[in-house]
Amino acid sequence: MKLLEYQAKQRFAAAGIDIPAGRLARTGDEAAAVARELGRIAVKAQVPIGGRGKAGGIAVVDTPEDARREAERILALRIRGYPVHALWCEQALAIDHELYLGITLDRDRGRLVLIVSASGGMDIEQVAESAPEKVVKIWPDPFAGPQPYEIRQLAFAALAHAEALRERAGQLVTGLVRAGTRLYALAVAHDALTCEINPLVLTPQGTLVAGDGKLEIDENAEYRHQDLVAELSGDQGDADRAGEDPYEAEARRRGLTYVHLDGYVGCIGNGAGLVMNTLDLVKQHGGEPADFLDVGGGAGAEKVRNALEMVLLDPNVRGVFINIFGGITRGDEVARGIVAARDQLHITKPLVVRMTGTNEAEGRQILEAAGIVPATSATEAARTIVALTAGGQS
Amino acid sequence: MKLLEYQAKQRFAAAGIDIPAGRLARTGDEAAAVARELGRIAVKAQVPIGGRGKAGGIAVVDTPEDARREAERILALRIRGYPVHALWCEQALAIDHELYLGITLDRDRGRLVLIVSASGGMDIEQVAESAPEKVVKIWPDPFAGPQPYEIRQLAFAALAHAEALRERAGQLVTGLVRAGTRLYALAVAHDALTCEINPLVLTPQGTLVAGDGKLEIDENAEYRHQDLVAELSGDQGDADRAGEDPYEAEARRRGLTYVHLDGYVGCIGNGAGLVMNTLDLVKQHGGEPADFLDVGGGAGAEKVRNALEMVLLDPNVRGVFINIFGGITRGDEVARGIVAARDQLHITKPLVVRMTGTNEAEGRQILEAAGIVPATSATEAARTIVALTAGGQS
Amino acid sequence: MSVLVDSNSRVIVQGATGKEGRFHTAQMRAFGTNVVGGVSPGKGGADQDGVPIYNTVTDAVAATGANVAGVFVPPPFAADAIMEAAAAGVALTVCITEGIPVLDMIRATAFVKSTGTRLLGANCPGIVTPAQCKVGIIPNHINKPGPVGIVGRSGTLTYEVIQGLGLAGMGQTTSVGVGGDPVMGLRFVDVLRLFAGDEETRVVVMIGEIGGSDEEDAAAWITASGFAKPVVAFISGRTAPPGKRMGHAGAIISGNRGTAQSKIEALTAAGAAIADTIEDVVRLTAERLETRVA
Amino acid sequence: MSVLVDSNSRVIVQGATGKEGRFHTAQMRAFGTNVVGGVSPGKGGADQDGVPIYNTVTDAVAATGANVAGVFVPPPFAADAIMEAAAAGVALTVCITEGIPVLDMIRATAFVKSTGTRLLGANCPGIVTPAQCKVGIIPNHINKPGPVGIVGRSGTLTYEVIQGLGLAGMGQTTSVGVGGDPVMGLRFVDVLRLFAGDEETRVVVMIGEIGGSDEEDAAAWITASGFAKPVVAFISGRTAPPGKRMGHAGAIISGNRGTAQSKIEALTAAGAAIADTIEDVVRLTAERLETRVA
Repeated sequence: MKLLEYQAKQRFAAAGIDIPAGRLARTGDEAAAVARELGRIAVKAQVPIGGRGKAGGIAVVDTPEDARREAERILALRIRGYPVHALWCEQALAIDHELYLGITLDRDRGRLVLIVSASGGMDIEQVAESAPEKVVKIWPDPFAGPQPYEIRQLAFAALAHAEALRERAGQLVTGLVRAGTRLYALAVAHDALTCEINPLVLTPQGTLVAGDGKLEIDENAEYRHQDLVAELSGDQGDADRAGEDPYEAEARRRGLTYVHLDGYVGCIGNGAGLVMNTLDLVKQHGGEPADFLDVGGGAGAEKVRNALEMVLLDPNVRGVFINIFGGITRGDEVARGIVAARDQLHITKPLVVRMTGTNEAEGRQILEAAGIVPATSATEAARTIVALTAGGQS
Repeated sequence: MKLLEYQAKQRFAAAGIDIPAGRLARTGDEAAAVARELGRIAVKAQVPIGGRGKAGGIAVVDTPEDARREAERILALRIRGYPVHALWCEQALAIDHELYLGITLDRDRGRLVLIVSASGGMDIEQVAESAPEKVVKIWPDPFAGPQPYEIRQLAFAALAHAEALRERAGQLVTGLVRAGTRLYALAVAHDALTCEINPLVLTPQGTLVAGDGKLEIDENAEYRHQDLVAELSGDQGDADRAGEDPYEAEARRRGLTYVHLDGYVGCIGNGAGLVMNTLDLVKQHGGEPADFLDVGGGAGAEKVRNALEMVLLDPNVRGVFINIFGGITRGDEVARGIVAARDQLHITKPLVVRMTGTNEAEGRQILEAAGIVPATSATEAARTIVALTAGGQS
Repeated sequence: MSVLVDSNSRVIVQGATGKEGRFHTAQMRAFGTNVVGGVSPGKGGADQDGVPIYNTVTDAVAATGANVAGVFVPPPFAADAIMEAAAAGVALTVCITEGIPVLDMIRATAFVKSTGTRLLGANCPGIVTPAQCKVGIIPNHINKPGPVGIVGRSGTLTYEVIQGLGLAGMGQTTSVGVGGDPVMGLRFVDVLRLFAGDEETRVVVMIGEIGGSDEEDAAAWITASGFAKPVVAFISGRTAPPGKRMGHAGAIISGNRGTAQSKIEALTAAGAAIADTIEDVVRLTAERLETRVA
Repeated sequence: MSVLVDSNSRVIVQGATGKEGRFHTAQMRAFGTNVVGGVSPGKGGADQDGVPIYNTVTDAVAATGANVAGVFVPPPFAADAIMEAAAAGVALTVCITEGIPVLDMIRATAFVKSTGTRLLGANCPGIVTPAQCKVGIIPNHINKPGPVGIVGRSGTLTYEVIQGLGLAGMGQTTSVGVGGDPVMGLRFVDVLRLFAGDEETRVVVMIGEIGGSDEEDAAAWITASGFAKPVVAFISGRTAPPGKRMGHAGAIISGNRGTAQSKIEALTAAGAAIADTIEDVVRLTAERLETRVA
């Protein structure tokens, strides 16, 4: 679950990290009112992806009139596919220097990593590639969290690469220890996979202020953050949760593990690896997968019905490839479930089913009798569904 | 800093630990009003020591009239020297069983210890002596805190000694894990040296409710709990902070390390061990120390003046023994400081000073010339001050 | 021979009285696993289908001498159960539970590392040494003894490979599912190291997928250690878009890292044979077994 | 010989630029201690009275090869400083700071134990090996080399004993102040164990006080280990009432535990000579030195 900038910043502020004064606006009038209140402001599109600046999603304005005009222009944008529903309008910052402060999951170490760089304001992964010595990291003990001395060491190491900040290093390190300690605590409290301030702005007054905010919450931990989930849903409407794809939002409401893709072959299977492989097979045979849908353990009629209905909501889908590893289940039962679901939903688009399990042969007969194409090998099934859906007959 | 029962309980409640509904009362009328609101209540003297029940400091009443009468009776008590300023009036609990749940500092292990016993409602140290197997403990990792499985193990072990609870062990353990986790977090958040629920009442409904509450905060950590310090001072008046001895309260305001005792020989020194030894010497020579006062490092005139003034506030003091290890300081400077302080305060009671340091001899001359008894050995000084203060001439 | 579990494994099941736990306890016993007890707080003293239930893992270990724990408890309590087993001193914990918060697993794996316990999973199908011991949820009937060591992230793809090899006459020393989470216990490298020390394992099949760099690490280790056994590798997720979680919490391409391409290149460079389909896995494994025999 | 510090000790001072830190850095150097650097975040690169200042302990250790750290930073930051020194790998940290919250010290001591560092203190006067090295605040002029090992909780009483023995012609191998806090680094038992291994230490003086059971533990260890050197023990606080903190955070009788009586009885049973006054300490120590010589 990715929070929008303003949602992340509100949490930063609650954790004692300075942010610029700002208000949310959803119309040009609201943006103009913020400019009247706060003076020179930045009007920023709230979309859950980077690169909005280059896409024209940010404007700095001096007057309420300019704020209205720019707000209206930005609200009309789509940024890399995401509509703009909200604007965060905040006091424009005087900037002495831009730093980076972030926490993210380091899978290799199996820990959160706390990162500081004196080269903020740009993509930290790019900095890490071009000048790795400018991106310094610690991996705090997960029970103890980062100790002040660890962040102090980290901060001094990061500032060693910024000659311009040498004079102010002591004060700056104190600020970074405070911000780093608080941001880490916030990340842990929110089950964050990523929690990032980029840029962390050093003002001429010597304070550190969050210029942007990124906060992504572990989906497995959403049950611990129901208030946040509710707030996000309530704020933007459930379907629009942080600019979510509407099909994926629908799948979430149905309790399905689903990823929406650009192709035309619907793909359903049980088990993440198996479904990924199903997509790969479709592609290998010249088709384009329309989705990833994992029905998980078992393959009862109700689950299959829900999955089929979901996949077929996408009008681009011309046919569906169902790939079930039977394991303990009986093939004839799986087959009957699929036929029943197909009938209930009045599906006329081609279905190709590859399944295994006890009584596989009986299963295949049942499918064939019902006009569904059966297959034993996934490779064969992929070839068939691609052939059946080729040529744009959706 | 010891909190009173009601202060501890309010914190328990904020941490999610159940407490009986209750109100604070400072008059018979207020207690009667609580009885009208809550029905059958316990009226409990708020004093910072145990054993108040035996001293008549608790009454369970059914009517507002009884509440008023008992409240007025208890407010007139002194319990082991402590006046009763406040009553905590809480709904009387239906009790199925009394348990013990507490956290305290274990010096030997250098950790907090979490203790559970199925034998609650009595002094846990007595239980530990008579039936140690009934008091079970864990020493959680100080960074990780107690994990649920650790408290679960602890709780099952404690309940193994309570046949009557066998049937309900599962539910009870779930409740103890919740309460134990919360109480430990509360103890850590408050820098508690002791944080105790005794009894932890199991109600017929199967809930666990704090029947009493004890919370003692590390004095070294008071700077982290200024809000609590202010609240306590504001609530009972600074001098009465949790029933504090008035002389000790005054010393705290003066920034002095002071303990009030029953004797008549004022004792001042630099260094905790040295002052303890000063008291011991007075006692060895037949005297009774009136206080412990450690002026800490150095012995400037201002510090000595403050200390002497403090010690002499106690009218029982007939004379003062000042015991200074000079270390790096010069003896003549210490001597001049003591003489100046004596003169400023117009002290006429006998002063005996034992001091060491460079220029000791000059120091002794200065003291002698000013009518203060000098000594090189602490033993000699003790003998002298006891002789000078014997016979009740204060 | 085998790795991690064998006929001496004495298994307890944490969460044995839950729906999944009960079902799979029965399956494991049907497989022949020596299930010596179950753990379910508050149900200690009960007997479930002939399996004694204990309140705590410590109690269960003391009473039964268990050395392996299978964890079937729900996600909010699973990390605690993992730590409980490690604190009680079992040699191996196998956590099946899917959906454990990452931060819980960061703490649990750190704690487990400070003990002598090995952790497999979470979000894994478990482990099978055919004819000796199964801990987890891999279907019973597909497993048979043989010379192939299998290690995979995906459950169903691992089943597919076990079944495919079996139908072609090839059995396994041990099949190990390391699981699909981003933070886990044993990784590819750890399991390869175990297979290196297992004489009977003659070929290793690795079933990887997008996300993380465990496949790349395994490739580096194969080269660095001079791992002598042939490796057949299968990587799923070639068509997955960046930034999307493909079912498994760990199956996600971050920026340009964790792609199938990167894994395939690394494993190819390490001398592994890359399979594009399950049929390929079976064919390549058979070829390598024959080569070894010749 | 000596324990813990000697002429090879390379000392850094944490908090060297503070009032106390600066004063005692000068005192230590006047004593002859090899102070190789100071640590003061944000003042790295400065030179204070000829001592180079570093931003972090790690920097200081890297630049100077320091193996001992003295901590003079204020209570809110002292536990962090202790952990910083341990993480940087010094062999000994001596923390002088008084008033550190107990919970901070619980964490700091737990962390230090996980490293190879020894911690002395906090709330202690430090350590002196006469003519070689002093770390802390024990007055310079009272120390002289000799055959007595001193270990004490109280600072000023330790000074009294050092001075008293010195005036009577007896010097020290090493004087160690373990400090007056309830949770600390090295304890009596640890220091006795060190003295046991130090050939030149012929008599040990222990200066205990009420609170805790470190004196009782020491007595038990003396008996259990067959500690062969004579011990003279002095316990202050015989007149202290229960429940009152007597200056030191650790000097408090809890219930009926931690009394002077209990400590005196335990040490007597262990064969220690109990001194009632400083004069007694001097006399009893002199007697035992003579006995040893004869």
